Amino acid sequence: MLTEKKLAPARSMSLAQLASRFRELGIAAFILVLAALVSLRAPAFLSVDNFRDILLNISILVIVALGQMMVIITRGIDLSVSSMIGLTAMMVSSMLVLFPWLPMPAAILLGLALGATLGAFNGLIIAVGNVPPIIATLGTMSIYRGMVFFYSQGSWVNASDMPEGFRRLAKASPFGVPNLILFAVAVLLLVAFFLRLTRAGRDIYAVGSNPDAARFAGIRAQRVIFTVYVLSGLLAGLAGVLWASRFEAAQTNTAFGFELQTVAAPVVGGVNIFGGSGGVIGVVLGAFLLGVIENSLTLVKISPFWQLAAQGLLILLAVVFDAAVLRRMQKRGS
Amino acid sequence: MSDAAPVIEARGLSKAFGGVHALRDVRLAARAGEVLALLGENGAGKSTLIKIITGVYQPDAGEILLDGRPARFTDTRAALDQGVAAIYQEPSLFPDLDVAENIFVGRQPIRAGRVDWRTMYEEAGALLRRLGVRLDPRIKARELSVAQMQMVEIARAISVNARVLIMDEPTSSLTQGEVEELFVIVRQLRDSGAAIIFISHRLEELFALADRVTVLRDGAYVDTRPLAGVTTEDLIRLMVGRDLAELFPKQHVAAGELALEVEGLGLPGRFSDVSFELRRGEIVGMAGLVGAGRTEVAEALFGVMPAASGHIRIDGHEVTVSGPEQAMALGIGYVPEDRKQHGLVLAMSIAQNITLPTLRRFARMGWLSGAAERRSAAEDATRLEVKMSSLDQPASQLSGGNQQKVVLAKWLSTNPQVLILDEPTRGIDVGTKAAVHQLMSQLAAEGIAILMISSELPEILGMSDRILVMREGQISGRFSRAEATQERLMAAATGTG
Amino acid sequence: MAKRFLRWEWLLVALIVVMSVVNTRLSPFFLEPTNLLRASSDFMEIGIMMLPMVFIIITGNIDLSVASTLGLSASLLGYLHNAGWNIWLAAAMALLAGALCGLLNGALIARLGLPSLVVTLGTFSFYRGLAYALLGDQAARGYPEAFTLIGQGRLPGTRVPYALLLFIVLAVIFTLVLRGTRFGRYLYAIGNNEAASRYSGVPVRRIKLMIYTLSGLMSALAGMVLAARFGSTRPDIGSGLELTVITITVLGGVSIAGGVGTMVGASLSLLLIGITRFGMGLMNLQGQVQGIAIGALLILSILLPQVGGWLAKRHVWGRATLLPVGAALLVAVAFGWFFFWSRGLMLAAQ
Amino acid sequence: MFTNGVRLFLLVTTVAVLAACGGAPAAAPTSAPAAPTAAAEAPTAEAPAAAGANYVLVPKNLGNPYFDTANNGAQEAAKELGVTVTYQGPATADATQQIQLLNSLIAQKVNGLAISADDADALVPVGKEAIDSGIPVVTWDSAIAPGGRQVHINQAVSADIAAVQIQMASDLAGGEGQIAILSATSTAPNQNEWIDLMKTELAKPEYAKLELVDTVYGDDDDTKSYSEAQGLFKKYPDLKVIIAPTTVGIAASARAVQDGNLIGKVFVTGLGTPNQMREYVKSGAAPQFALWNPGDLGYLAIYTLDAIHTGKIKGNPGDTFTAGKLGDYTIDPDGVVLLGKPTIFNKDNIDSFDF
Repeated sequence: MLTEKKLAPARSMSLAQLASRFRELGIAAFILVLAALVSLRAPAFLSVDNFRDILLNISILVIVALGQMMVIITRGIDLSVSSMIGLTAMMVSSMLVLFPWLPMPAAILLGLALGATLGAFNGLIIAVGNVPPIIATLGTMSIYRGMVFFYSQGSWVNASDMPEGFRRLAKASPFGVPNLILFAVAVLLLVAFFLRLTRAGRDIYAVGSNPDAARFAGIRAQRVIFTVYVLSGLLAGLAGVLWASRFEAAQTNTAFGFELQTVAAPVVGGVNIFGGSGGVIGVVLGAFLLGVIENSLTLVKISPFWQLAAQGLLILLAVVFDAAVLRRMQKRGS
Repeated sequence: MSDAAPVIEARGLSKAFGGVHALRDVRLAARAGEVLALLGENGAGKSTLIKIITGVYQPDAGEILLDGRPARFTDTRAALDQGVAAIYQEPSLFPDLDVAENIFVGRQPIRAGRVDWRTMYEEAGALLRRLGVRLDPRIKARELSVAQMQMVEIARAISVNARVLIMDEPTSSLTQGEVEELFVIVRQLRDSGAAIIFISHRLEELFALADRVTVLRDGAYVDTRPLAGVTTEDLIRLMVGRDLAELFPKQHVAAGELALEVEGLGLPGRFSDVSFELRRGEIVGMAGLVGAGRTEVAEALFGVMPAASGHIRIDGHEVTVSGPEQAMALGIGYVPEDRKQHGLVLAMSIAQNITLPTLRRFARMGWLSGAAERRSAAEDATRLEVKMSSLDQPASQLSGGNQQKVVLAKWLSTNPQVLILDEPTRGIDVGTKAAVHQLMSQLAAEGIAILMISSELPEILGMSDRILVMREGQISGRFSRAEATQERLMAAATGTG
Repeated sequence: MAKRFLRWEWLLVALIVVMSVVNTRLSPFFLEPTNLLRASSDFMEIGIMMLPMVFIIITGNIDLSVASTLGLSASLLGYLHNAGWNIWLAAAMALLAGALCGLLNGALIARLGLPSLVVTLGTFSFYRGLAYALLGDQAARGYPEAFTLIGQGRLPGTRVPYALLLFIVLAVIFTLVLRGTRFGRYLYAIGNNEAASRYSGVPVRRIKLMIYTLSGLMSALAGMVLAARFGSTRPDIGSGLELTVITITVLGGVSIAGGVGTMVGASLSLLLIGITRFGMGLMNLQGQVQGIAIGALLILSILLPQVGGWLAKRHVWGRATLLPVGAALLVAVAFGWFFFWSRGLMLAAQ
Repeated sequence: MFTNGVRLFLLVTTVAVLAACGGAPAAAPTSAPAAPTAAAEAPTAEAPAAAGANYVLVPKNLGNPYFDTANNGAQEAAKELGVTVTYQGPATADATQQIQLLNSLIAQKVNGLAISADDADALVPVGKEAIDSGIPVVTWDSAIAPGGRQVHINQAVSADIAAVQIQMASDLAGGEGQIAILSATSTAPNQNEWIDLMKTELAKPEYAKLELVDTVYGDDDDTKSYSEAQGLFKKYPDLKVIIAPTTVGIAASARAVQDGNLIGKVFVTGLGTPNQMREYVKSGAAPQFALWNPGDLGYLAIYTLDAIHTGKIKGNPGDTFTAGKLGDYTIDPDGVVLLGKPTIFNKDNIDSFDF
């Protein structure tokens, strides 16, 4: 909120703008340094193939993290994304097992619809029911995960049960680039367009930046908050379809624990957990950083027992570094 | 000017918050092509009234008529759609959005289904130029000064092309020049047929701008009159409802020894080179525009945001204040400006609020003695005549005036030698106001040194032994009680004349 | 304030009674003291971590790293035990390590001003990672019996586990601290209004440091109890417990927004979840389905108290709300139909 | 705001939700709850119809086809023996949850437990508790350490499992080249034992030209296993074979080979289920892999349990019993019953298996 009067007089050189740009530049720099160090020890890191693998590995993360970002901008959090992915993956692949003739666009639409419905339930509880987002989605995380199990009674959908077309949905590369990456890019562009160039998208920032002022300005915050959870569910639904296709399986524990990564990517990418700011570039960089960390820890042959610690430490460092630099800049600026 | 039917009219409005009446049977009517001044002291109910008109709050009773027909605004969007716009007293900008978008938020220009940023920047630039402000529409609101923020809010309200435009203290941090630019535009809007409701504490502004004035006092309607032929004294009497001498019962106390010395205090970006002294028994008033750095100086003295440079001496001993705990130990008390955010823990009981800074006294090995605590809190509450049903009542259920008394009781319980009061009478009823002033006078007589920050010049003039004026983070004027006048203080505060 | 929460606690008591009656009717084994006491040991580590979590959530913060801290300290214990240290010395080091983990959290939150969610999300991975780094693919086992008694032993002559006693003693201490001390008062003050507390001279930073350090210490203690109960340690020990701890705390009426909640409420909630889970186990409900029930309980506990407020608003049943309500119902019914229809087909196909 | 009506509503709804999850309270008998002591020897309330004993088959976690197949075998045994077998496991493969579950099973006084342990050591106390309460404990697939169980049904001799995997890897690599292991979690007890034994096996002269370059852990998580496999390709461009002694890891590795267009260059082998691997056997990403029949494992576990429960055997080393269609078994000196040798699956025989 904008209660403080301790604001800097405007300057010709906008320091906060520099700082926010610096956030993204800082992550980019962090990635470059890491990449340079890794490629010294493992030249394979710099190959085109490896780059493509990293992109493939983060595509689904980017899709879901973009939804998560919109939620975080409104000062919320959606912990149920992983379970929504699991549920849509299971339901859509089951439908494809039963009706192998279903065209792929129908499968995608089904995934989107299922995800949006689950997201709408979150949105309803949060926006209308005034349940704090972290509690609401913690609850639906277990509920949706339980539904996956209830739905399949524990059985999995395996590669050989799936129609060929579905398995190729994520991997085929008719345009020279794997479809999965294209999906991520398409979602990225759509979200960027939505957030930058539509009033509904701008309202998301307004509500997150100052909820009281949004009310004064005639923005219906309840609707905006409902919408972001629907969108988060929608993207999780799409991710569920792509997940099942990419991993050629739908299991009861599909995407279990994935929610932490979808929160980590925006947070590392400079999306303020207190709402109001953040952009698609930051999310992509954040996801990319996570992807590079995981990839390089494998490549430089760090003991697998140290990998988790290194990953946690790097994420922690990124956040602390970011906060420390930002604080210093703000202090000097104001 | 015309006797046409009012564009907007409010009848019999009442509103209570948690049992406390903010408005009781209030009415108001503004016609097209006129500026209606809304006058009342802080806490008289002006802000609540306009929030009901624009749909932020729903009234408990009464109705609003637009063009003579009943209108019910369920939220501000509904009001905006009907051409009713407002500038609220609370800062209502979006720190993460840029200036242009803050102006057009929710109404961004759309072309080909997309937000047309170029047009938005152009229009925002044009609007700001019209207001005489040099401001890049692309910078984020986070970086603006308080005055610049106020200009952006004005720009937002004007950009609506409203039929009814309500401005709640739009000038509180503007300089004389900026105010004049604003008035030109307000007159243009008026001449083009808008009804304007204007709230300001500076009476001379109302005389310069408004056609009629409606006065509220303690949440109730007092009167509506044409401004022509009314004097300042008349207005104050209407507003205050009692004699000025009664409202500002300042006793003369001979200044005692030096209690606090401040020399060259500075904090980059907030204030610099602030020096003054405070003697026992003395009330020093600190005036200035909103955002001039007064609160920041107080917060530096209290250690909330310590100063970067300079010296503080208490009773002649050099001290460094690194936090409120330490300031308290040094005998400094601070009644902050924002009662709800900084003054009280609203959800906690009156007793718990009063004893919060002094809990250590009632604790043995960390273990609280409930009886001793209640006894002490009861004493303090009684001394200040807090009206309450019990000491266990949550502070949130009290009226503004009683809340302020609880804050004062809390700080008096720490036995301060230096008491800093930041807007001590903001948002409280006249009766309590007089009581607070009475208390201040009494405390000074007991030998406490008081620094009082206030934006209300009558209060500054009525209560201070000496007056400091701040402008843009520096002390721009020092006056004795005898030499101070409203005009001199304003000139020092705005840097004109 | 106090009155409102008293009511919440009575509600929990009522739910506990109802659950007990339902469980007793559905399973003849529920009311056996031996069974209940044995089942209690499944919740003692959670309970020990819950105690400081109540403090943390009352101040409006959160600690996601408790289970990872548990894992790290238990792993350190195992590592030192494998290296031939005396078990009690190793346990002391493990407790110290837990406190340091908490201190680091607290320092990042209080000194750097980082959001607690972000910090503890980071240390959640980091501490667990350190546990793996310590033990790798090894398990530590063969703790002396004197040590495993902490987790497995029972009060001589009774079926009361030592761990239950430990929890009760700690719970009483924590309850008294929260209700009767300056420290407890400060926690509520910070949670209700951190700025006003700071302006009133409450040492906000120091208190935050203290509660996170305490949380680390208690997590380490829970780690000792769990390692003793298992008689061994693997680095994944206790993963995922943080969500249970937070769920129980919130269900106990401790508001995630801060400033509200009691230790009694949280303890009752622990009991409620305990007997609910135990009862569902006796009825052979699958774990995932139990998850649905706990998730629903969590949401309903916050949702339902508001229903009265909505109904009291006059315009609730106006035309404006009928449309969205209808749409929501339609979507819910359509989804439900599709879910069960396709599930039926799928199960039939197998 | 919090009126009496609302409180009642809240109570009723919450109870309804819990009760609905608690399995139709309306169906509960109207008679007063039986005194606990009277019910002690009776079967559980849920299965009053079953004349025989009630055993519980406890997998590492529910929702895993490997264990579901074992359950099919167990149910077959149950039908033959005229007993009831309940299939009940934790939601995730986690020792804490499994212990919680076992505690509630002990409380129900079931007649026997057949457990695939999530943690060999951590389950010892609870296993002991069960045995002390007179409930026979048999482990299968993954053992509880001795002391916490009476008999362990071993799918195959660990050394055989290791040997067959090295044998297959050697076949696929043509006798020489780099191989790597992609395991489950680094804490998984049986995988760790097999890996150690594989290293011993590799020391034999006939495998001198095989070089084990790395061991990585996919945590039995599809995504992680997949990217670990990718990492192996990059780290070791000359890698010939990945051995994945885990059903999740083998499928993920095979898919990574297929997706990376490495069929024919890198081969995957290890332990997997035919249904999961059918696709990859045919594509050539994983031409052969091994597994025992998990159904037989469940079948044998129930027969062993029944033999102990009915007093045919005590569960001591040297005891012999007959397990239906599988024939006679003897408990060896370590308290272990051996199922047999693992089956090797390849494109010639895979279509005759469905699990």
